[in-house]
Amino acid sequence: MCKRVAIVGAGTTGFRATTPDVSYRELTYEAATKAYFEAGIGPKEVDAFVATSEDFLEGYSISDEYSPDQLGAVLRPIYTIPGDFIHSLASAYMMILSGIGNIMVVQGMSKASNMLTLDEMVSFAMDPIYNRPLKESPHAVAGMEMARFLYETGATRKQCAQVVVKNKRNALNNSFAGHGALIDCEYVLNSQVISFPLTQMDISPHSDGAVVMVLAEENTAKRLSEKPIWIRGIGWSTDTPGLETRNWGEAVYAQMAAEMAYKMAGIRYPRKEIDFAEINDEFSYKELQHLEAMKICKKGEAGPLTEMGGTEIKGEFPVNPSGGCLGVGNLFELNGGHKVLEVVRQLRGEAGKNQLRSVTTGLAQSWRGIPTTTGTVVILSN
Amino acid sequence: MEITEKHVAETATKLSINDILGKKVLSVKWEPKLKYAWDNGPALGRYLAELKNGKIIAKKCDKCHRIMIPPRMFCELCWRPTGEWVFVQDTGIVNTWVVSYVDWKATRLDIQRGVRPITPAVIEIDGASKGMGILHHLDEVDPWKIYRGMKVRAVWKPAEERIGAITDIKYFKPME
Amino acid sequence: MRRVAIVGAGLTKFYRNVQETPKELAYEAAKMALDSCEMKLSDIDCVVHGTAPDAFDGVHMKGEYLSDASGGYRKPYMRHFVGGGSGVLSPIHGWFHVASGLFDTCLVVAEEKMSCAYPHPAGAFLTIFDHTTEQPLYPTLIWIFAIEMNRFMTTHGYRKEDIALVAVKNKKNAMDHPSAQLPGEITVQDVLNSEIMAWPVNRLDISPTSDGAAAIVLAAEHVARRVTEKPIWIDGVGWALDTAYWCTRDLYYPDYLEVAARQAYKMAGIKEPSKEIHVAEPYDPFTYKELHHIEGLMLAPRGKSVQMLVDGVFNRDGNLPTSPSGGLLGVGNPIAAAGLMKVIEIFLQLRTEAGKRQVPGKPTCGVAQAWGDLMQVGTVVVLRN
Amino acid sequence: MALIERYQKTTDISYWPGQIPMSYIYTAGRAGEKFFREIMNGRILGARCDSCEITYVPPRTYCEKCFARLEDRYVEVGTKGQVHTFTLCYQSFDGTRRETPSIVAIIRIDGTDGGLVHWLGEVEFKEVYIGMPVEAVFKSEGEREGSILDVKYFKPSR
Repeated sequence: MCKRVAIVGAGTTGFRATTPDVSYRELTYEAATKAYFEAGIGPKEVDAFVATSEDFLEGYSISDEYSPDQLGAVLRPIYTIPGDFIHSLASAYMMILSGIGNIMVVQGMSKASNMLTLDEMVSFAMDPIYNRPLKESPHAVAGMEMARFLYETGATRKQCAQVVVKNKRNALNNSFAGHGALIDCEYVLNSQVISFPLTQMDISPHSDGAVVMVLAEENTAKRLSEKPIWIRGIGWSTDTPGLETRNWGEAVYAQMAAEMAYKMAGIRYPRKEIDFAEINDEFSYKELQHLEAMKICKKGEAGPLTEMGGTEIKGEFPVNPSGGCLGVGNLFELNGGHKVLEVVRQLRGEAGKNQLRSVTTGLAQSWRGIPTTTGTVVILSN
Repeated sequence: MEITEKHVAETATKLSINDILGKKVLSVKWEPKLKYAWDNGPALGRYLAELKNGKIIAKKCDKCHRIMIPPRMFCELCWRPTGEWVFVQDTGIVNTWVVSYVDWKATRLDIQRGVRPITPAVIEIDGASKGMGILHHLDEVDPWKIYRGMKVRAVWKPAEERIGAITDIKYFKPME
Repeated sequence: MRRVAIVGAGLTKFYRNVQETPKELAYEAAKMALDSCEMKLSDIDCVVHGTAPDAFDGVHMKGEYLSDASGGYRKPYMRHFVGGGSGVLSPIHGWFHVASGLFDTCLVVAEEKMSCAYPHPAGAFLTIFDHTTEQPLYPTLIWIFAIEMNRFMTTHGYRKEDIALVAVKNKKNAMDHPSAQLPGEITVQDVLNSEIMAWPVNRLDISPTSDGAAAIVLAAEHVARRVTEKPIWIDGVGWALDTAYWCTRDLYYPDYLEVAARQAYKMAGIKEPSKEIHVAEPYDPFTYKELHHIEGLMLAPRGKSVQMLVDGVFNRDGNLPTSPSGGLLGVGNPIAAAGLMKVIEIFLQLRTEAGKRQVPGKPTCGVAQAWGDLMQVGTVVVLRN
Repeated sequence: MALIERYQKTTDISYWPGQIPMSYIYTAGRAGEKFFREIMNGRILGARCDSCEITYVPPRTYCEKCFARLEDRYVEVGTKGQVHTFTLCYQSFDGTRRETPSIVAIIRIDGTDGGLVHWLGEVEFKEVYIGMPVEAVFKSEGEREGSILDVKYFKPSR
């Protein structure tokens, strides 16, 4: 690629189960103010903006209407990606490569606490003809996927529980995280069964929050930031959305998105060339499944590696030092935003007590949740 | 490659709604419950609270000096936090308006039987900056005699019925 | 900057109600687009999908639901969204994909099935408004158009009978469009006599609700030259959003569109749009909207579009034909698909392949535009042959 | 942060309730129409793409891999299959807890690459295993109305 692009500003509100004192407008405004401040720019210097939202998660039938004001993007080029935050990041990245401009802003926001009928909304994403008439919970989809994953790889429920224990513990040291806790595997295994083998504790609770990032082309990036974090590779992919024909054991979307990102970054041995990863763990087993899909672990290896502590902060390959979705909270379309944010903080050496030693390359991955098969991956270096 | 009738002929099968309701073709019904409780935040929260008090409150930007309604915590144009709260009048002028023969469900009103058309308008509020309008209804007026620049005044619900909502103002009516 | 061309196009019939599922509609358009340039799905590097609210098709995250039918299976696939403007944002977003150098080919699909919302999509139109300060007043989409039309008319002194000519022109143009839902020969009097919806908007001032899909294939220059002798180049793209506080704007003029158009014209090197652009597809969900947008696109001076319309400038054989396809008023309005239909019309016009709809004089430069949200979005694409 | 004024008292904080009031009717579509008409006859239909060597169940008008049109490639696939994966679900679609959980499974129809999402019946949860052979149990003919619910559930087959 001829142009290099870096993240030069990242702002967030942090993530909490509820944020009753601010509206979605103020939430994004706070994250944007911090991001612009960090990059040393104002919104007028931004060439284009990309917002991330899904209508029913915001409670508007055309949610993108409400995107410009709180970003300072009135009468400016801005559009919305109803996808993951990393999709929006990719879209902004492509705008810079296309020559549309040098400075781009990407926004994502979650007000999950404002959705009173969240389960119905997720059910509403299922095929209306073949799936919805059964009136089954979207968690049944996760339960079935978990069962098949355990069956194919030999991973155990205890290993999944260990993911929960690790991530919630990591979150205790992350001031942005909203769901940190000190628990053990027994606690997870004994929690209420939602859709066997999936228990309540295997499911990440949701959070509110906002993330805004400023991207810049190489020369501008070096001018704006002392610690630009470079986008070395980015990928996104969608497998079949149908429940009937999809591959239930493997996360093919994550594999394909990772392959695209690895190719761009020139990475051949991800486990060696990448120092740590922030991986979607909306459900505990997803962390293991994604690790294997992205070839960071061989099939069947992620469970044992986790059990032996290999993915702990002090482990051989740290995974979700932030606390992941299980510890920070499920942020829906912002999930990727939080992952990228943590990788940026680690690479800048700003991750506080969870700071990893001498890391230079990190991976952030996201998944769009039940019932989708869409995944995104970005590889960042300092 | 012209796109002709031949190309598009079989791309879509025309139905009438009666084909679906009459089960000539198969279908599935669904009624999702999509319910929310949106956090108001300090700006709209205060706006609604003052409506309950029978007052309209705005917020001022210290830089562009716009007095903005509805109030907001930041000025979207100057990109900075807004300054003082300002009470504005409950009067204004009609910027633009509609004489609607349909309600929100696109159901036709029975105009022949004397049902009054709905007359929503953008009303520029006195005391706010020029051009600062809100959407509301007009009433106690001949729909066909509304004009641009017409002076109007808010008609409030009685204090005990107000809940802190935009509908605490029943409608606006002409000042003469 | 890499040059990117449109090399193929496909489009379904537009109807009020269709039997096809949203997926099946998307497939028909995407398949036709690929066939039109003799490409296979395996020749496509990435896919983008433009579709308006989930509330129409009635599927949450409908971009995901539509992915396989749009050719997105195991490919980089991304949906974008700016309400009604999504249709013309689609080639723009596809352009980023190819112009960035990451991909050589991109399949661009737009689909909408509004009839899923039954008995009516009113709930979707209600909930575009601010949930706290506007929705409790039970507004409807038609009001906001009527509000804008009124402001537009009273500011310039336009008459309803003149604006009605847009419906007459577009519905007549649509008689030659194979996908058209509501073509016909009507008179100004028919428009004025059609039932009042919300004065100043009558029934025939409004485009219908529709089901339909459209698709195009984009390719980088080296691929485009290989697959077609007549690539149509995307030379300019522009888009912008205005504030969501729509009551604080003067609705008589679409500033958001002027900003978007200036961006696109600058990129395309256009200095005098009214002279350099030969054919235009301005967005016409309502009659006055075509004129409003012609002014915003700077194809007519402010306050002069109606006179030009009356003089026949915008007729198919006029100096600056607008909506030669028949527009949304004539062909139909499956929101995002209708926007992409407009892009396809310019594509066909510049290839002189529009059949009976062909404008005279071998046009070399055309513009397609869409609008959306709360009177807020402008999306503009400049094409050349 | 970033704001100059914030709420200082919990009692001042407020929210505004609302909803998106919508209702829908979805046509079964071109492939779905064929599928559900056959379901009413107690048969399950798939669609075969010869070049990709794939049989889709439920049938589609297109092959997602190569975009071939499959409308003249609908095939009857039988009503037997295997449990591809399964779960015991205690939650309803709206998130409410159910007293009696249901066994939900992906049934891979024999000889195909697809199947149906459906319930398992006439079997205890602890007896179910991945790979278990099952067959469709239909409602009686008079009760069928062209819906996925015309299949009552799948039961173990011998």
